[in-house]
Amino acid sequence: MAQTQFAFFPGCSAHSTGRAYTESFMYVAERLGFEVSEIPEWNCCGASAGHLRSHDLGDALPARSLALSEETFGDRPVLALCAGCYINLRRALVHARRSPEDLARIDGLIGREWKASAEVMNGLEPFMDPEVQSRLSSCVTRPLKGLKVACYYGCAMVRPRDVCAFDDDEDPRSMERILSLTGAEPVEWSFKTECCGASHQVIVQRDMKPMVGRILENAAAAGAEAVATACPLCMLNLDMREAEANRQRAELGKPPLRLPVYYFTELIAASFGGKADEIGIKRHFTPAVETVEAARSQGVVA
Amino acid sequence: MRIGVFVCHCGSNIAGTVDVERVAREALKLPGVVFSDTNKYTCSAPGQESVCSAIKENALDRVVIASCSPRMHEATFRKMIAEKTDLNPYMLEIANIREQCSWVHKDREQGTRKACDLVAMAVAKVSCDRELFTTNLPVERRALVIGGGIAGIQAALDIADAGFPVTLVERESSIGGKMVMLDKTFPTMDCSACICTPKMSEAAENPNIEIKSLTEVESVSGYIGSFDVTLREKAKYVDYDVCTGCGLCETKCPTKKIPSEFNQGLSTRTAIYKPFPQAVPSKPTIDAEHCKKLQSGKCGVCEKVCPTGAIRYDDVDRVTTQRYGAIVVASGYELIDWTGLYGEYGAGRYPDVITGLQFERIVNASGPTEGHILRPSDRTEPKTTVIVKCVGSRDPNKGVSYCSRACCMYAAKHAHQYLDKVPDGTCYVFYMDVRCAGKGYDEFYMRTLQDGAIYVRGRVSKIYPEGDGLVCMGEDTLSGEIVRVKADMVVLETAMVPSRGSDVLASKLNVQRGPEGFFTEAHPKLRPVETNTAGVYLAGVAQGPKDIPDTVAQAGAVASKVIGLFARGQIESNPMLSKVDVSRCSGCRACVDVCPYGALGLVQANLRENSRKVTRTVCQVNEGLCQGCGACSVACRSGALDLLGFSDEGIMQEVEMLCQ
Amino acid sequence: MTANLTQQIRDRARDLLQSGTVSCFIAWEPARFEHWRTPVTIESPDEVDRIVVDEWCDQLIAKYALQRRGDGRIGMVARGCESRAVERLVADRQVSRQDVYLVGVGCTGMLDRDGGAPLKKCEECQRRNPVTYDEMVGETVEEPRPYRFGEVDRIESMEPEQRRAFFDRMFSQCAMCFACRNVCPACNCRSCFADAERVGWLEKDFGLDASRYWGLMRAFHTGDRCIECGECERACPMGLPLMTLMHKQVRDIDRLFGPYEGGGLSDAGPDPLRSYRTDDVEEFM
Amino acid sequence: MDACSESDARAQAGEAIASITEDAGVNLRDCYQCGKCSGGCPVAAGADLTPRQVIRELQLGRVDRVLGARMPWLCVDCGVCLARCPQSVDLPSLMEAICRYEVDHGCAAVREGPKFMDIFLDNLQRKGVSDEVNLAARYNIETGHLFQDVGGLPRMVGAGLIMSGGAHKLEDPSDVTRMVARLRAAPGQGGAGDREQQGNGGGR
Amino acid sequence: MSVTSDAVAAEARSRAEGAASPEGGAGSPWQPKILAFCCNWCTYAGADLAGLNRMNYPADIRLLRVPCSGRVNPQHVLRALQDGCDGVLVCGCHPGDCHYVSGNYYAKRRMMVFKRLLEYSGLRPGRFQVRWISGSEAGKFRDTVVSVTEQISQMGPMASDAPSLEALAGADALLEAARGAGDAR
Repeated sequence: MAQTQFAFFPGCSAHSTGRAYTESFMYVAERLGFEVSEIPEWNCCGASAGHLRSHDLGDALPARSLALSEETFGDRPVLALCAGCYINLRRALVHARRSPEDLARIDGLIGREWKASAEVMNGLEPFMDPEVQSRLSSCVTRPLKGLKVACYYGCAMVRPRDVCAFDDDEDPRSMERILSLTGAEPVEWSFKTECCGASHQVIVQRDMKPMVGRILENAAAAGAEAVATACPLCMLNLDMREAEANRQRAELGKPPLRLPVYYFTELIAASFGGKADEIGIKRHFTPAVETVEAARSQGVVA
Repeated sequence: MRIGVFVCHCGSNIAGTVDVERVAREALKLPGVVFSDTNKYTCSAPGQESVCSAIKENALDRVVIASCSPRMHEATFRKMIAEKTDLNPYMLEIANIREQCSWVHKDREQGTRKACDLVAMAVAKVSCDRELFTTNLPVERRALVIGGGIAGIQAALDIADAGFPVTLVERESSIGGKMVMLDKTFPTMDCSACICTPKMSEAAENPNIEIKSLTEVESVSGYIGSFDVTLREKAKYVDYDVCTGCGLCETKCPTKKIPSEFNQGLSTRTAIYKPFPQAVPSKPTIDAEHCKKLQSGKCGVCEKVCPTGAIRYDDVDRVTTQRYGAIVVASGYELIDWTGLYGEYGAGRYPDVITGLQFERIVNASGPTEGHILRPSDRTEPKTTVIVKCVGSRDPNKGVSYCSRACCMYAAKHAHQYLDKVPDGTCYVFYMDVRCAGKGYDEFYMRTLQDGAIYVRGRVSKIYPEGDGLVCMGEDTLSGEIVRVKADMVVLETAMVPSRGSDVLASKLNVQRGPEGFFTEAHPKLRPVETNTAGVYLAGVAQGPKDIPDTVAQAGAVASKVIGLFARGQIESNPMLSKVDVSRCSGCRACVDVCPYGALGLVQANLRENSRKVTRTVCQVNEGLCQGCGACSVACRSGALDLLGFSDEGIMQEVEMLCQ
Repeated sequence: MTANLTQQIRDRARDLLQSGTVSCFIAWEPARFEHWRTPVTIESPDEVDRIVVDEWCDQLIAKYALQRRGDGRIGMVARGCESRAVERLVADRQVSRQDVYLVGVGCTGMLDRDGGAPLKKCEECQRRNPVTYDEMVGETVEEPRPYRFGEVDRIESMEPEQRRAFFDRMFSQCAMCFACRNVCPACNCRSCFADAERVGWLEKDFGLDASRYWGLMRAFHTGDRCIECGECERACPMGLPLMTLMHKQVRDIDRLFGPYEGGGLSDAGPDPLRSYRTDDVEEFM
Repeated sequence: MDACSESDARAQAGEAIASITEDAGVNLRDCYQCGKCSGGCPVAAGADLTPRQVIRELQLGRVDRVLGARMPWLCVDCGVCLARCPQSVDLPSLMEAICRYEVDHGCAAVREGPKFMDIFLDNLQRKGVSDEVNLAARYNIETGHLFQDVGGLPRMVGAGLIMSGGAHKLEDPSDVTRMVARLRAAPGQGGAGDREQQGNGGGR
Repeated sequence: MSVTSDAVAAEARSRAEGAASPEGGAGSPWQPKILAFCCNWCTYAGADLAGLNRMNYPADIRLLRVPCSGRVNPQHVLRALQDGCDGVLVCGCHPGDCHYVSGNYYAKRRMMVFKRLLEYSGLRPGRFQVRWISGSEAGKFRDTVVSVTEQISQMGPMASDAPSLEALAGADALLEAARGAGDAR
């Protein structure tokens, strides 16, 4: 039986910068029969500030939300769409499972009896089940025929291995498998797990500048017409800073990249026939509607 | 019981600190002791003579000699008793009153008291001793060599040249191993095939050597001098007695697109094939997996064209059993499968990222590119080549923790060969250390630097395609600069790992393997080619990574061990072995679990118990395999197992005597 | 445990005997006094009504299988302790698993035939449900897995002299009757080291040294194979707390060599003291 | 390289290095300086020290060169170095431990780092969740980067990405408040002192 | 059959007194008796080397040669401790260097558990020790003998470890508390 019930950890971006991800995910989830329930009274995972301040704070912040989920939903897996939240929740979970002493320490920090029994999943994992995939295929009414897409995972979903363990850390393929069901054509490229620097855009913005550009350039060189992500931080970073990358290219006399960036769920939703304003693609910096519509118009189902 | 005690002065070595006369007097008070005496030097000829005559004159049935360490003269005195008296040589115990008494204690009174105690303990033990007998086990003067690489060939030739028959078993269809795939050998750059193929044909022509290709060891039983080995010779589908090796079948076979193993997948072969022209045996076999006739029944071209009618589609595996006196393991190595480990190097997706062995084939004049350096993707000459060392080696995270020893040198060789053949090319070598300890090795490395190879100290972190080339990212750790080298071809010098199936072979032979999977020698310094299973020897990379000169030297050493064993013709068994009392044994298997030599097994035995005949499972000791460590006798809870020479009772009597 | 269970077991025993699946069936039957139960080996379907299975079945019956070795398949009621005992006998190669047919039952603990208090061994029980069985009768029960090292904690916290006094007093009361050995499923040797007269492991003088030697060495022989059934303690006519020696070793082995709940299972590989890892902790440098 | 100054420096730096490596759970002796970490590091090319050099300096006891460096603050915790390191040296953990050491001792090489952390945790302590707009505004004012990323603001607002209401609010964030307050203060006097020094107390 | 606590105490005391006036005769002070089981290939060779180097160490130790530390049966150890040895040492090759491949690994596990059991039952720590000493470690052998002899000398005779009457009386109460609901009651 495929897992279809999830405890939802939205994270601080779900209703703001990551809104398009939430909308498109929910659009798809509804059609695939997922039951996604928000964890009551969840709190911020601490981002990078929590564990920078102290190991204990880094464990306690995610653990509190996971404990609340366990109290309400038992063993139901916790779904964290944001890769930053995902890695923080996973890390606390892995720490708690290291030994009974560690679990007791963390339980002491949060003042709750958490058993660390439920799994933590990222946005891709619910789609990895063969049953879900066959249901997904059957929902595709407007395939994105031939849309060449570079699947971008970033760093936090695949590393470190002992925390994530969900796909290969150098050459993951989950998103490719999912998106190929929509009719899109994933391209082979080399920078799918390179970091985009999103987490440090605030404090050391200058140093992070080259990172977005080289990822997008590698995708374009591999023949991609679009980039797909599964993380709101990556999305905002790549989408918002593509213009900056193009300015730098202009200085070097290179033509601008025209690579819309999508959440992979937006592409699935699009292949389900979702309207542009229901599935988030109007909320982007780099214009994103046209590319999808063009692909969909080619792929009318017989 | 008539025990005699002989106390040695050892000049003043013992007598200086120990009152030996008092020790002898005190000994007479011990139960069973009927005679005691002292000697100036017991080990000298007059000393030995006096002990022997005392044994005879007093009809002694047990002897204690209080002298130096048993590690020094126990064997001497045993031999003396065996040769000069009627006493069984195992009715002897040594009390060590020199190394462990007179030499380490200054106080005469304390030394003397301790010597008395040590003699008393020895007397207690000797009273439990039983007569033991050595047996001479015959040695079957025939050797089995497992693995037909250069190590196995050399060992087989050396043993055969001494006049003893050898069976050389090779899993593949030709002997030659890895060496015959190499182009040149460092540091002299002589042609590898030119020195390896003559050895191969020498082996084929030697009347004492039987080469069995496509053959694997099925099972092994027995012990040194008489191993019974069952071999499985896979069906070849060609009758070698009839086949002349003309090669017509190969030219006509319609299935031509099979990647060639010999050329490391860089060219193709047919379904009936010889792996390479100089193969030994020089006759083809059919690859059943790819043969149309054997898969679907349709084809039969080779049978039609064969001028001698040698094709046998109904051929089957042949299983034979033969007795051997010694076994040489020369099972070699293979290269680590880097594609499953290094996603950052493309995991095998980029055709122009190749292994060192593939490079050997590319640079070889009889290889797929006829010796022109052309990269696999588009058959163009790479103008920039990057060589990456330690791929898999020294990498406990992804590969193996050890150094593969030969790569530093063959990386230099590859750089040299590349720059030689592509004079306008650029060659980078990414390295961590350059290890060139060997005759002429460092000179060779220096020459490669003079050839223009650019050595960059750092591990390549990532390889990715850009345009029609490959970018190698790394740090030049000597300058601290991050470097990105755009290359046309990348050569990965990958780690050597034990050949597949080593684990199974090890358990068949009951030979230990180290944590890295290579076979373990009996002693790293002093017994480098023997194993802990007597009669099984190691040659070549099976024991650990090494280069060709070391491999050949080791093969020679193995041969001399085997020849020495065969020259003796028989081996004397150590009688101080485990012994089982089946009436006490409940067959629980605890002993089998702890025996490091596989000397214990469970058998069905017919016993009489309470005047009833019963059949039940009990343990059995294989005296050829048992080395007398005694681990089983402690693991055995009921005391059914005991160690002769160090029996439970003997040790108990020693303890009791000391406690009195 | 109800009358219903007794009936269910009788039914199963009858079926198994009638169909020839088993040649005999081991369970309990009432004995001379009220609440006394004694092991019984039923060989005919007509006799199954002798069987009773209730909260007074204080004895472990698994070892009775040894008496029937070679007589065909042996049926048996299997609570947690019986099933682990069978696993032990299988691991020690005294019976093969196929030779035993286990009718599993969940167990919530037995009562003392004198007075009806819960048995100490049952209060410390780690496996109320069978770990292996061929069929289950009734539902599995909850596994509370109570803490069982309280006595060990207490003794470990004493000074050596107090510990010595404790065990001197304990062993001085040992009657050397070997009841502990006779009931223990791990004591399945054909002949016991204590009976090896030639070596003379056990001193002939009957005294504290001899009984301490027996007590400690028997404990050590079974320490890495103890299934913690508590039978030694129950059977001891002097009521000595023998399990404290077993619990001590079980916990030490667990801490030193990795997770080990005592006794292991037949497919768990060699017993801890008959195996090793090269990276075992080192304390003897 | 002067042998005497080397050994003197090592003795003095020993304590700081021990504290950092213990916090990080890293054994500096594991590293044999192959540089695979740095070759794949997304930020090493523009940094003052490469990740390998950070370890090298610590191996040699030159902690002062590390505590003044930007590299630890540039580390994005992407994990490439650890994933590829032959010796599995946990560099991200080491980098974070260096930053934490600097925070605790009030000597952060990138002053924006502790500032951002404090503002973020202030928000978190008050509400239990992060408030991106407040965070960005306060951060830009307090660090003087007044116009960082303001170019994107109108578009964000327009696309409903921020300030659209609907943000998550805890009904009762008091247990988060207490937990964060306690654990922010816990790691040692350094943390509290650091905040005091910056006039930016955590418990408001 | 039952033995009263007084009888046990009396037995123990008389043994302690007997030990105080040693068998060596009047006047000579008590000297510990220490038995060392040594494997033939490493520790015994190391002891020989110590002799060859004329290293000096106390004369209270008696070596008992066995082929391998894996041959040392805990039953022999306990017997020695019960029958008059004041200390027992078991020595073998370092793990990994066993002449018989793995004997000392088994010995190590066995002795770790057995030592804990002995000390649990009241043996004073130090009376039973295990060490790995190689054939080249003559100095380590000497140092080990010196330190073990010193420790045992300080502890005094084994018989002096016999518990006092108060301890035995206290033990009765503890023992009563520890009894299971056995048939005996």
